[in-house]
Amino acid sequence: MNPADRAALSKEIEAVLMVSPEPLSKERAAEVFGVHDEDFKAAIDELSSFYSSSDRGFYIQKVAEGYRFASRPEMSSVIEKFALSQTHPRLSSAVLETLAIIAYRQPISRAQISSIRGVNSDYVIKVLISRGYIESTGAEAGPGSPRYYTTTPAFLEKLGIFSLAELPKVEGFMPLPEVAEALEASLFDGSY
Amino acid sequence: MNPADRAALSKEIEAVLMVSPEPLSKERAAEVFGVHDEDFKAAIDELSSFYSSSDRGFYIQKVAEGYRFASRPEMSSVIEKFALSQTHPRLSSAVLETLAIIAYRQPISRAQISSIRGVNSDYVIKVLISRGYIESTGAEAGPGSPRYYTTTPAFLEKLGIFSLAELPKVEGFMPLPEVAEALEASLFDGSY
Amino acid sequence: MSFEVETDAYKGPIGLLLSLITAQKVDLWQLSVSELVNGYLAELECMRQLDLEIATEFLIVASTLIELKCRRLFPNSNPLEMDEDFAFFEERDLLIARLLEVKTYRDASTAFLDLMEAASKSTPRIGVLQEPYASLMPDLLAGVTRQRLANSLRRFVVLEPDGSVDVSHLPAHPVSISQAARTVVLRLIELHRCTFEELMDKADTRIEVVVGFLAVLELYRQSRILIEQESSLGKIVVQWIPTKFSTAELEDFLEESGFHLGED
Repeated sequence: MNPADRAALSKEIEAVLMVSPEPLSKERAAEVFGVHDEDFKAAIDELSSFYSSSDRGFYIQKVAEGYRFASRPEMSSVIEKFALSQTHPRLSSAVLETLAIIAYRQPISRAQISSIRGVNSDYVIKVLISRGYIESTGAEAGPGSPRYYTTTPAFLEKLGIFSLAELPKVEGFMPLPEVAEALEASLFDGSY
Repeated sequence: MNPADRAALSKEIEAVLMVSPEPLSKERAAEVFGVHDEDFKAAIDELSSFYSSSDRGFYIQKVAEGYRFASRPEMSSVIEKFALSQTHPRLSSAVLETLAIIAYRQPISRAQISSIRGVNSDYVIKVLISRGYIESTGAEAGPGSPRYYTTTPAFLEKLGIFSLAELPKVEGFMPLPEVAEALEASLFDGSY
Repeated sequence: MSFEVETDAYKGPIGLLLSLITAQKVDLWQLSVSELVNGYLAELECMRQLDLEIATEFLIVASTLIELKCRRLFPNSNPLEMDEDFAFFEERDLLIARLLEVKTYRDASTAFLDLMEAASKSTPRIGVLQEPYASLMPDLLAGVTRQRLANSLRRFVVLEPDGSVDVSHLPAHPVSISQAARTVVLRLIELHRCTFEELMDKADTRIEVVVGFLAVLELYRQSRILIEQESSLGKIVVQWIPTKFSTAELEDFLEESGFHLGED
């Protein structure tokens, strides 16, 4: 691989690492960048050592599933302060919305949630699972079949209710995910 | 702030931007880093221009609610390949037109919107609300008093602008006097 | 694709209609709304499913047309007190302002599309707090009540449409304004001067009276009749302005006077 291609690949890898919610595996990389494993490996090693040697607040971390950007270990005290700080307006409204959709429409899949909210909801779902308010249920029929989410007893407890029947009635109806998708497809031009 | 402190602050900012699930506002920055607004502003401006001038796959983006890392526009094709499901659905012309009316005339009531468009706009308004581009504001004075709609920071973000002042001037779209005259002539000549 | 309009006055995609009107290529008053609707319904039958984009576009144009025509038929709410020319100018300015406004926002929205297109090219990082930091995050549901949960769902909820359409206001037998005008003119030629009640003594239903009233207003606007009313809510006296009409001329007059809203 010539130096210009290598540089272009590095930029692409950086961009993808920046927006990826999960570590980037080398299988996924081969698919996305259309390069051989060894080229990807060479590029990411070079990038990693660049970030390790430059004095930045983050680096490329290698975990079991692949590579990701992470804050540097010596930044832990400021990350802690950040985690503890009380203002998360955007995240908390996203959490509330997602939880409401799951509570009223359970069981519901990840894709259906995202389709109703109109934005990718993976991270929010992760947060809700980690807090124990929702869980994924049902034996999956097979690889690739969607997971369904339901609320947990901890959720009921949080709201101080005994059963889902105590949730306030919401006037009107939430379109079934399939209907929402169909509506959306016709309200929005172009395809996904 | 001395150069060493400034460098340390920049590293902290980078680390936090890397882990933050939402844009970093200057209020939150003041809380987390314990620095004055102007010091944060100076540091983030310096970081922004560093990333803009270096040939990386990402940059620091300023949105209405604060700062965040984002992939560079020229990386869009690889990001699309990476996240096939992430391509943004295009809004239909009815939805867009309503959004334009609200953007330029806010705060505006449902009835005013419908009266400008000449058709009932309830469902379109609903779509815009559920996408988070508009919200209804103001405590209602009482039952029956109209709700008013305004655009949200998510709307600014969708357009890639920082404030409403950056919207293209609506005067630029007003039909030329000749068009008005032609319209007048076609509507009112002859048939009387 | 877009819905094709085919009427005597105009053929083409409906989206072009308003812009054509503004470019003075189509005479609004020559366009028949009912023709437009029939064409649309025929088109719908050919489509396998309802395309919301086309439907909205159609509704905007059709309702604008209907409103414009209604306004023209329905004189200002206070026609007797207001100088007629003045009332006319006001109505005209309103219509023009309204059409230009819609056009302005429609054009502005295309600029939004370009901005969105440019903005969508860059994707934000949604950072993820890993352990041990993640569990430090304050509980985002602190203080959340059932009611707040329900409120946040409302954003995504569609109000239940009322399944039935109230048609009680529709007449069992359509009455057209041109028919009513014909009746009024024939009766006035006979009586010369009478009250509105006398004019309507053959009307059985409220809708016939309403349409008769519209016809009277239209005839007044065309300076065919005089109207007097001593006090508000008082008796309306209608008087024919004598002209020498042959029956054929009368037919022509009724034909030409633009009473084609009711049925064509």
